[in-house]
Amino acid sequence: QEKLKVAGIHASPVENAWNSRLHEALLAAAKDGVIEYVFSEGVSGTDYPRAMREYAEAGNKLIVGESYAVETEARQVAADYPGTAFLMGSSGKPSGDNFGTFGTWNHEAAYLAGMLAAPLSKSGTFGAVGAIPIPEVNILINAFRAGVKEVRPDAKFLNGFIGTFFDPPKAREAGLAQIDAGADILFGERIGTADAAKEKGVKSVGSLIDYTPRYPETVFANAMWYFRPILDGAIADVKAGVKTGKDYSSFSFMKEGGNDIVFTESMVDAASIAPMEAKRAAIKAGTFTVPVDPAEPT
Amino acid sequence: MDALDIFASAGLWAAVLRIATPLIFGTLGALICERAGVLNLGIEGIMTFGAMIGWMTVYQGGDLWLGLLAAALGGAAFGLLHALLTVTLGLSQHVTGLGITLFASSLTYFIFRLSVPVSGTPPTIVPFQVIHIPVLSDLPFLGEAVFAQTAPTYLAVALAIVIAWGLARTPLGLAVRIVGENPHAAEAQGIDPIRLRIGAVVFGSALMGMGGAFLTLAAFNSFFPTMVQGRGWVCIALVVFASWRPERALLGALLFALFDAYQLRLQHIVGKAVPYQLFLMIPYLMSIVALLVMARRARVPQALMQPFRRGER
Amino acid sequence: MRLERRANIPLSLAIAAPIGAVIAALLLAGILIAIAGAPVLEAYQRMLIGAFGSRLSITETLTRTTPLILTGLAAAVAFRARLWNIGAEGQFYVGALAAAALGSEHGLHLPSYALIPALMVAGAVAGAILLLVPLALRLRFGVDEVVTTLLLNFVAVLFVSMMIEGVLKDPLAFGWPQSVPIVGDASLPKLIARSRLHIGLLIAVGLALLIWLIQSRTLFGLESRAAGLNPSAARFAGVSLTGVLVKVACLSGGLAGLAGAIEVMGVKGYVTTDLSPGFGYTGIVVAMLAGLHPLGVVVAALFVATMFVGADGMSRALGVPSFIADVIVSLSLLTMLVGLFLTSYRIRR
Amino acid sequence: MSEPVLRLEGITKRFGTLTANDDVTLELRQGELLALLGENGAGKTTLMNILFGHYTPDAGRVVAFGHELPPGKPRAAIEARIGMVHQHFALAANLTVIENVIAGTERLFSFGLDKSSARAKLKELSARFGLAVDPDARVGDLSVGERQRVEILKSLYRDARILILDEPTAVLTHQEAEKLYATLRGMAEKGLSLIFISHKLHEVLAAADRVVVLRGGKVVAERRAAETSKDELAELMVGRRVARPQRDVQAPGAVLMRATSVDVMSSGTKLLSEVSFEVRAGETLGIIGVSGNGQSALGQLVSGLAKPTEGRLEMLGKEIQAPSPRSFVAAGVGRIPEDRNADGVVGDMLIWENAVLERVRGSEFSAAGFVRRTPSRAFAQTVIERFDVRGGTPDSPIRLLSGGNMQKLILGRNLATSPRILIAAQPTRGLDEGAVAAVHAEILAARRAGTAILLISEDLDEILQLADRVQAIVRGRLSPAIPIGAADPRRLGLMMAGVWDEAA
Ligand SMILES: Nc1ncnc2c1ncn2[C@@H]1O[C@H](COP(=O)(O)OP(=O)(O)OP(=O)(O)O)[C@@H](O)[C@H]1O
Ligand SMILES: Nc1ncnc2c1ncn2[C@@H]1O[C@H](COP(=O)(O)OP(=O)(O)OP(=O)(O)O)[C@@H](O)[C@H]1O
Ligand SMILES: [Mg+2]
Ligand SMILES: [Mg+2]
Repeated sequence: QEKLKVAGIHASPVENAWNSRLHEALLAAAKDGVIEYVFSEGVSGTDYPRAMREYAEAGNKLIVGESYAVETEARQVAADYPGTAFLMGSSGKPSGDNFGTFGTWNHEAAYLAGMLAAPLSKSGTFGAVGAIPIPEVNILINAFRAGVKEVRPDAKFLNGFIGTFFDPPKAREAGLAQIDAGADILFGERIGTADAAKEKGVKSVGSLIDYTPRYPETVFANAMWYFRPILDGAIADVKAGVKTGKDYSSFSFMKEGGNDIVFTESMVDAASIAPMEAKRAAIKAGTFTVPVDPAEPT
Repeated sequence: MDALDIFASAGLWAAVLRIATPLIFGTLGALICERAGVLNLGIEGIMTFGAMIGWMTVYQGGDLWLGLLAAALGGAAFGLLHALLTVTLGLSQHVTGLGITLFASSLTYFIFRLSVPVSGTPPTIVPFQVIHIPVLSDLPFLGEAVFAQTAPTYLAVALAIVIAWGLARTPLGLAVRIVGENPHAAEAQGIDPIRLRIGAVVFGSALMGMGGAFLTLAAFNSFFPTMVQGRGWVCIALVVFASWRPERALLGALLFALFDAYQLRLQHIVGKAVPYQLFLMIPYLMSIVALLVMARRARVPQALMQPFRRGER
Repeated sequence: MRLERRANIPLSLAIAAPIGAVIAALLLAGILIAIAGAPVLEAYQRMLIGAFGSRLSITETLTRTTPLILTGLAAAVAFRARLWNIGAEGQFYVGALAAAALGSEHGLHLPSYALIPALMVAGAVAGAILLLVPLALRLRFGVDEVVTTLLLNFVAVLFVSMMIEGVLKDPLAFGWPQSVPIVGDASLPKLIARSRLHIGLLIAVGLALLIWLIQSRTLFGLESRAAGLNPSAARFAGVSLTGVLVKVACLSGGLAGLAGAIEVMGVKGYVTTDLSPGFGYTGIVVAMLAGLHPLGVVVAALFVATMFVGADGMSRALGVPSFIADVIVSLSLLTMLVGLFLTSYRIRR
Repeated sequence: MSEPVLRLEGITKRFGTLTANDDVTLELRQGELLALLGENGAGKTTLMNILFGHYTPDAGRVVAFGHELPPGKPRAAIEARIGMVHQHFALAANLTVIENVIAGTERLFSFGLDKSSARAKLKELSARFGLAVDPDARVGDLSVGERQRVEILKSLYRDARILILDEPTAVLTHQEAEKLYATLRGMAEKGLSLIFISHKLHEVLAAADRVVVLRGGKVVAERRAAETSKDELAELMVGRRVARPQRDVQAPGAVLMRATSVDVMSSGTKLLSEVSFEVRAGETLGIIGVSGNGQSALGQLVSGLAKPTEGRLEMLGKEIQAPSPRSFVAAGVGRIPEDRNADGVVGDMLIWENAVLERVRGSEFSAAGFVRRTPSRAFAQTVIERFDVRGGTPDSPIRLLSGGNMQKLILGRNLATSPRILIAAQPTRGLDEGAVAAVHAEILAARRAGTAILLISEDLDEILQLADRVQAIVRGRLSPAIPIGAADPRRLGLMMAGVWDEAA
């Protein structure tokens, strides 16, 4: 079977947790022999549309990336290259036949992590560090809180936004500030948060990627997000020659394998595992829906 | 907790020292360059390179102190480049500086990408740990607020004091000052302005490199491209705020760090009622106001940005 | 080693130096390309293709040239009059913000032929105001503008960030910090369909010509040149230095602000804090490479854009880390500075 | 006298195509006071800069106390106990006296910087040589004379045995200069050897033991001070006898310019105080003074650059309400600035641009905001022809002109429009005799044509030759005018020192 030519365009360097999820899934697909993968990273907003056009002209059939900073222009490019499918992380809607979008939905896993986190706190105060209050981040943090609240309705929450995506030392400072203010569980949307927890000997939850190997004593659970189902969905559509201008976000759901919780059993309250697993099954079965709340947490 | 209680928490003050540390290094570095008459806008790039090379050294198995040294040497190397162009050849300092920043940071990312092909989050090292100082660290409040730092933080504060003393009280310091005020006067006293300026820029840039390395060797444990996040520019502003005095540079860095640490804590209380950007603007606005206040007193090194070419009038 | 100023610049050297500088930069970058494991000669060829090899690359190179001409002119007119405006980046952003705010749904409601010029003026005015502040500090208190204009860049970007997370935030952008978009009537017509190239290029080149005309033919040109070359002689001759500086600041800040407005109206459609990959700073580089000559700015802007777009394309084609593009641009700046220096100085012994 | 302590052998120095020093050989003996003389640009400063190591010579060597000095190393010269007082002071204004003095005296990498013993040594030197100055004062706050003392103390502090002084009296009052020479003589008696440069021939004759004259970079003569005269030295410097034009007697007309009790302040200090004078048509009023006494401020006042803070300034019978260069030019005032390179021309602009810059706003040279290039070029061409400006066309950059030709162009662009009033500040500073004669001739021609001329000059001879009446300026005040017939060098000297007979 012929390999599909796929290009990735990363607005950030691929160390960035979110981009690394795309990058790793694409590398894995390439390794599996499904696609041929080339990529660019650290592509600024000014250059992004050019990179899209260059890859389109170079004969790539699917271009994966993020159009958050270039929503208008990216759709323009897609319209100019109808023969190429675009799969973009986006806050907006799909467009035309070939501009597909996806959201980053690992809130279900975050809810479950909240359930595990609830009994671990002595102070009953839970912190969270985010970059900027965009819906995807808000939904995630709010889902984590909802999970905690299900177990501990009296829980208190702290929240900090650092105003940038790329300043781990600052995320760490924000985490330390929350610990100072009494938090003893941190939800780390940003890398750097767990470092604060580790330093102060409290526990932390990771998001998007598995932080436990990096902080084995600190991160007891991670709300994982898997890009591969979205990618596979899009690849299938491209190969089938059907319309790709649609929203692929649903592949992010737990029942599609798009997000899930991973945790270290020895670090959590044994009694909390069973109820969590029950919820997990309910989510997968579709009998429980994690609330989606895009309001900025306070 | 209300907005004022924050000041009573030891954690705030510990955070202030931590956040200030890279700024202290960078500001001292920029200050030394400027006292000798050379504006070094390469700082942002030099700090980026220092952050990477310091981390890389440790990642490759080097000692933490070796990492700090590597960052200093890396900074010095870019400083030497800046000095060759602006001091030896006398090229425009601000244009060269901007060029060095672009060059140093893009080269940093390039080298980093070649040597650390990506996989998920970047690999980590074991960073500098908080040192426990007998007695001092056990003091109530003070122990937690002041004496709960990593070694480079103490080094930065010590450097500020040493440099303040050195500039005011040693022959070398006097030589640096006179070169920055009037290189012709320095030359007439048998001081070689060109060599001295090169030396000052190299040394200052080494400090900038160390400031960058603090981010990866103590404040965090891995390198991220773009992680310097404009800290270099804050340093340039702080030098002005400090009216080119090392002791005030220390103060300015701490003050700025206080705003930042406070802002992070204030969010817990009032949410984002006050845009965080206002806090981030403070160092820049502070510096402009300081310039206004000082304007009449002309504390700016008089030969700042003026090239000295031997045998030219 | 000693440096000695040349009495006059030999033409051969004036031509050879910039060429030599580019070659030197490419050779140095070649080392890095080789280290990255890519074929060096092919890389150079790919750079050329990346910049000029196709309709896409040509339009892209020219699209990138456009803001650089404007910010380059901003720096050139200011530096000519010894107004050290390092603040074009901030002026670019406030210009962009002004255009976006007034060009949005909630802004001016004008027909396209009136709206477009109005937004350009708005951008220029915003940029000019931002430069008039440090100029006023210089004229009133003697505060050097190198540092103040530099620092105001960061203030301006933070201000823009505050606005686009605040009152000017696009409610439809799902929380992303970006400004409200301009309406369709406000966007600049494309020069070539299915490309990003817009009429902003013609405006920029036209302005370069206009400024050249102003500088070489008008009273203001004569007086501002005199003020820049020898302020005290200009003052003695009755030139009002303050008047000249204010006009120059309006022109310089206005050009940088216009660059921002045009980038919004021609390319992006709204403002984010990554609207400019350092166009303001690169403008300084462009102006220096052009020897502050307005027509030279067009050539230098094209050169810088070519280097960047070519190298960027090359990195994608050969799988060299894309950071190589900035390495090549910065290297050619540094070698070019040295090259230009060697045209006016000789090194003895 | 004894052995030479210093020998310059075959020194040659070129700047591009210009040879500033051409095979210069010079000796200095122990305890000797040697004067170096020459026109502006003769190469005196260049020679001293080579001796001190600021410049590297293209050929030749410097031998001090029997040892050859490495070229281009001021440090080596200092270590050989040579000290230099620079023409343009080499001081850092923001540092204190003591810091300026001890910088570079101790090993760079040491903890030293012993200010208290330095202070003691400095005080002792001050007392011994009569050079009083506060060691802890900021140099920027010192007067010019005090700064000069700091320059000398810097050398003495380093135990200099050879002292070079480049135009030390140019900025001093008469009394200060005399005191300085007394100090220098004292130093020579204590065994120091000194070289000084001066343009003031009477000082040279009074103070020096020996005189060496440079012309065009070459040593052209050497004389014992006791065996020469002012006239001989002047001729040696210039290389020929030049006859300056003579003024003829002529009755003055109406008062065209008058100042009544004018004060000028600048950032808190009074530069001019209660200045009064009047100039009539067809008359030249000379203002003589030592630099630093307000000549520059007066020049600025009458050029429209400085505004009176008190008093009245009238021109052509009307009070000037808002003085500015433009209003002066419009009123028909021709102005020659004292520093032609700083204020007179924009070196990198073309000759025609410089010719019209002052008047370009008039309808003759511009229309609708555009410069009218044809009439502008034609005007420049007229000036070039009428005033014999050599070395360029209207389209060449003015910096290519020599000083004298530049001055002729500046004079010409003013006189070509037949001004009613001419302000000439130091019109012949730095010019050689030929050029001086030409400029003087033009000024006298303007006077004949009925122009009222205000001549500000430091040059006694110039005043005596051109002026009809003279006033002296001392510390911002003007003496009463005396007719030129009553003036002689001695009386003018006294007036410049501030001693004027109130009755005169
Ligand atoms: N650094 C330099 N670069 C180029 N030309 C120079 C330099 N220094 C001096 N000159 C030129 O060399 C010649 C001699 O200058 P120098 O300063 O030695 O004259 P001087 O005799 O000291 O004159 P003055 O009486 O005005 O001080 C002049 O024509 C001058 O323009
Ligand atoms: N800084 C400098 N660099 C290079 N050359 C210089 C410099 N200063 C002066 N010169 C050169 O020295 C020469 C003499 O200049 P200067 O102004 O002293 O003219 P001049 O000989 O005094 O003319 P005139 O006798 O007509 O007044 C000129 O050819 C000038 O180009
Ligand atoms: Mg001369
Ligand atoms: Mg001289």
